[in-house]
Amino acid sequence: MSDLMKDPLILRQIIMDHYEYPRNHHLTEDEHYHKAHMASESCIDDITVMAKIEDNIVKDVCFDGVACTISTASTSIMTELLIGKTVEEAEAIVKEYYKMIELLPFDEEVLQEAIAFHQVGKQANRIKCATIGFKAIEECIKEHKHE
Amino acid sequence: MSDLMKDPLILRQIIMDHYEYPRNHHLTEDEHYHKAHMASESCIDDITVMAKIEDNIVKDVCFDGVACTISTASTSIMTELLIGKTVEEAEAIVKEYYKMIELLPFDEEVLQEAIAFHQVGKQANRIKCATIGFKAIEECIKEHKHE
Amino acid sequence: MFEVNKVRQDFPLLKKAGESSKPLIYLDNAATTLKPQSVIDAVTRYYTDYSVNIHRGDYDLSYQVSDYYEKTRKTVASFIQADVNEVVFTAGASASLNLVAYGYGEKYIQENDVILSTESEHASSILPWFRVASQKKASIEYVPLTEDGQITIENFKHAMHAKVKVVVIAHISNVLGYVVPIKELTEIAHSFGAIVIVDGAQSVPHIQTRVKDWDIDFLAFSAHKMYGPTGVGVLYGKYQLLDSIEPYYLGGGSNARFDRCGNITLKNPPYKFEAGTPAIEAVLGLKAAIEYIESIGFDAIEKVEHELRTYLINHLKEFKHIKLYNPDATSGIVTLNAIGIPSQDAAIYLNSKGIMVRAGNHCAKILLDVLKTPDTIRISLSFYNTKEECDAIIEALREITLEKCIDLIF
Amino acid sequence: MFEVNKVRQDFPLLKKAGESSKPLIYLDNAATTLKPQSVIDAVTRYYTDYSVNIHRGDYDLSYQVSDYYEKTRKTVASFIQADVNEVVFTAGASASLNLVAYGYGEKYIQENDVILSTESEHASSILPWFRVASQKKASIEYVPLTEDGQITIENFKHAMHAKVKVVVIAHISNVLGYVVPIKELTEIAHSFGAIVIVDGAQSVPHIQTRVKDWDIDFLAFSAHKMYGPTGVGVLYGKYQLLDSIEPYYLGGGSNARFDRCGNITLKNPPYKFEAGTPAIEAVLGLKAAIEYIESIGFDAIEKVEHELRTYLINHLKEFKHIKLYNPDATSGIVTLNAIGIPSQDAAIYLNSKGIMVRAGNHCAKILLDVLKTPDTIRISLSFYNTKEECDAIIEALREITLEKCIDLIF
Ligand SMILES: Cc1ncc(COP(=O)(O)O)c(C=O)c1O
Ligand SMILES: Cc1ncc(COP(=O)(O)O)c(C=O)c1O
Repeated sequence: MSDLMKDPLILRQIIMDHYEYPRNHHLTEDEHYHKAHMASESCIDDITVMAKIEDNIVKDVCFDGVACTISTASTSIMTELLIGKTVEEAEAIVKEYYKMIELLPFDEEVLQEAIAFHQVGKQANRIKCATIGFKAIEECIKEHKHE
Repeated sequence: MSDLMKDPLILRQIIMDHYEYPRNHHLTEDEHYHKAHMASESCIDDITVMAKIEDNIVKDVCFDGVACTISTASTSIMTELLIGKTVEEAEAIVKEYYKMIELLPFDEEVLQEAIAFHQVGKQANRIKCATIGFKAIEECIKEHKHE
Repeated sequence: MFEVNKVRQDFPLLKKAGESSKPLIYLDNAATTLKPQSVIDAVTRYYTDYSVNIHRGDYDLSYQVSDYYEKTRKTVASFIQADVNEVVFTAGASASLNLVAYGYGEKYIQENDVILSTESEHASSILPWFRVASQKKASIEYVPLTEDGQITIENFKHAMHAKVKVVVIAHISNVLGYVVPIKELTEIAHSFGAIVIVDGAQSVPHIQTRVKDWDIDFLAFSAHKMYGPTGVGVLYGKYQLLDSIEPYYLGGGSNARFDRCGNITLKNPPYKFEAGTPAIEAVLGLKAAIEYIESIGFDAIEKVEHELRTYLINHLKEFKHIKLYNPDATSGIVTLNAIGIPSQDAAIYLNSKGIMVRAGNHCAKILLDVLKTPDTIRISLSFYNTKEECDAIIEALREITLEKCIDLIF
Repeated sequence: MFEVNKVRQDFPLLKKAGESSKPLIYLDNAATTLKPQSVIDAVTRYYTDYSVNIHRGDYDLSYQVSDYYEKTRKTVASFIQADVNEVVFTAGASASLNLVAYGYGEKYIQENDVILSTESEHASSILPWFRVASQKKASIEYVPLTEDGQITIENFKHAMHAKVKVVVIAHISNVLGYVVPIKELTEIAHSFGAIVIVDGAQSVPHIQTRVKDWDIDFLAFSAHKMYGPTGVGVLYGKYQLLDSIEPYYLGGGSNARFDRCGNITLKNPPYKFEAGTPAIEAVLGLKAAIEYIESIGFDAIEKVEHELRTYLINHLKEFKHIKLYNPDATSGIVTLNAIGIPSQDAAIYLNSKGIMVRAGNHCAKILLDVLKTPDTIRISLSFYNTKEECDAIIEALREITLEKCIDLIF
């Protein structure tokens, strides 16, 4: 495991940064986007993710909503990770992320900043927060494939 | 207490007789009758009692429905007891009957054959059966008074 | 190996009965069942170890109890062979049956549509449809029963037609205990485009339920008739159907959001049907009940209950003064009358011998037109009953007379 | 004399907490309350000593448990100062609120009528009326709240007018905890010919309820928020009103008879609303819960809860980074945010200190437009909480930072 991942200060910094300055934090009226609305049961996290997928490429991902630090930061990181990837690459990243959440071995290279959440799986009550954005993009991809 | 009341054979005979040959066992379309429909919770006893009360006299009482031996016999006896009485007398009889059911001292004279039920109060689960007809006539009288 | 004496030790009430000199013979299992210790423990454990509300991940206890609650949904799903998001927790079979009548009726029933049912249905399954029918100007039709009160494939076929939109039917009737050929009926109903709503209150505890194999559309049942707590039941529904209908209840927990203009965004099934705090400890108790049933196994349950029934019937049919209404049924329900004795008097006589059975019309009031009697005595068996208990009721029924019934009040 | 340490011995979970080294500080009493041993015992006793269904007089056990069940109705009636036949048992406050919305709405609400409510209502009280309003083309209006979220007699008077047919209002809101002057509001509402439906979920456990004195028309509450079991609640209604409305559920137990043509004869209130097997053990548990509350007494409950709240507020208002939304409320509900920290993160931080509170919008989603925050932390107190527990949350909130919240995941 890389040194980076051992340093909570750096990991915390990543999360703080994405929470305070979330990337791609807006929605669009553009009809070419797929849309997934995720409202968790706890009544708080309520996030909408939108994605434009064309020519098998994830052209754009954006999101908005009310959420805790973990949901906001993980969704923000997700958008950055996935934009520009092919659908297959995107799916692979999501899969790798879930592996990490389940505390299984995973590919650090692929997940980049998302490794900030590598220990979140130990806290069962935060898994939902850390995966809400990934679940949403999965839905968008699924919808795209059904077209 | 009279000897009669001590002899279960005689009391049983009274009940059997009223169960097998219930008196005033019919209903009427006559609009001058008050009507009370009593359906007990146990889904079985389902009795309708009708009464014509004029000039402060209980001119007629009749009943019909599906019921157990105790309900049928006690209602049949009630009709015989009350027909021809003034409203006040009828109310007094009903009151005396309830006293008996509650195992309190009561006036045997007034209750006549109804004394067959003098011990029914010891069996809580039959009190409803033994009082259903009396409850019904009470409702009829109440209705009459409200007119 | 099934050993009844060992099984009876699991039920505190039976254990107590075994130790007491006064007989306590419970033969009213169709009304509700006794509870094994493991169910009682599951309920108590909620109070002593969790005691918090569900669906809040904010603290550990709440997370744990929510998780436990959702695990019960999985247990129920695999028990009836459904998917987990097809299992809705309700307050009981009656609540489930009302929910589906409202939800499906409101959305899909039109003027002149027909709801097909039978005259042996329980009030909770048929009355909600009376209301739908009257609101929508639809009508109720009944599959004619055979002389002994059965539904056959033949009769059902004849009763089906293109206007029938919904079939509401008990898998096992609580009055006569016949097991209907639900898979075959469902296939026929579907071929006419109707959906099938199964009242499983009496069947789920006694025979293996296979919702997917049978292809039924909805199934309702209660925990308390399957050795679990009262206050909780299940509505199974095919996911697309659940998704398409409106919930009966609205409130906290079932909506994702709403605004002051009255716009409500509901959650997905099954959650959209679960407004308000549910019966948490009862749900956890239901899990224990299912685990208990599975530890006995349906093979043993069906075999034992059938043996007891056969034993009972074989003796009772010798008695000239006993009328049996369903000698040929296969479930543990035996319906009868002592000729000339109102059922309530007979039941109270049996009570004087420590025997508990149910008298009445069993909430299926329209069946009486078929049986030609206003009410009956219903004996309903469970695997924890014994031959000795059957002997006790056989003896009591052998000697019953109207005089003896009346003499109890002196 | 109220002694909190003695009282805590009555609650197994608190007793266990006292013996454990890990803190377990339960401050989420508005979500649900812990259960005293006497309630647990009442529930278990049903399983081990009765275990049969109610409303059947056919055998002794059934008669006894029916009697016990009906005695609970009396206990509830005297607890809220109602008549016994005005007490309907339901599956919970949400079920009660849905029942009355359906029943009253269906019968009495006409096009252009107005239902008056507030923006601090719980989803379970307002959503059913959204549906009534949309079906009947009626509309919902809101009493404007004061800047700190209160309902005043003045505001209410201004909001009332002749088209208002129903007022739906919580006696104590679960978000802000203000006690509304219900008697005065009811008098005003009645003077305009409107009925008043009170959501008592948060008030009944904490202050003496007097339905007759206040003259309210309906009242809904849940057992589980008053130290009783989940799965059971109450709808109080004035008898004539109950008599005039339709039940929400139909089914076994609530009808006296029905025939094949769809004619139903319903029982009288309260029974006509109680279709199906109810949550029997939960009802018996509710009786024990009321007896427990009465053994403590509302004088002590109000005093203790108010002292705890004052203590908490006095400390918390010193913290610059804590925003208090309802410093002036009088009930045991304290609503706040740590500025810059999402409520869920803060709640999970408190959880790491063994403190249980609720984060979120508390199912009163429309209130957020008033508080101008999407969600809050809610602390809700009960008489069994202590100053030491308050100290623990004060300390935790003193030192909370976003960094510390995030660090929990490493
Ligand atoms: C004010 C208020 N009303 C209604 C409810 C609903 O109660 P239940 O979930 O027990 O149905 C609650 C509980 O969350 C509440 O706080
Ligand atoms: C066939 C049938 N359906 C429905 C019900 C209603 O079940 P519950 O009373 O648990 O709601 C019963 C139980 O009496 C039943 O036997």
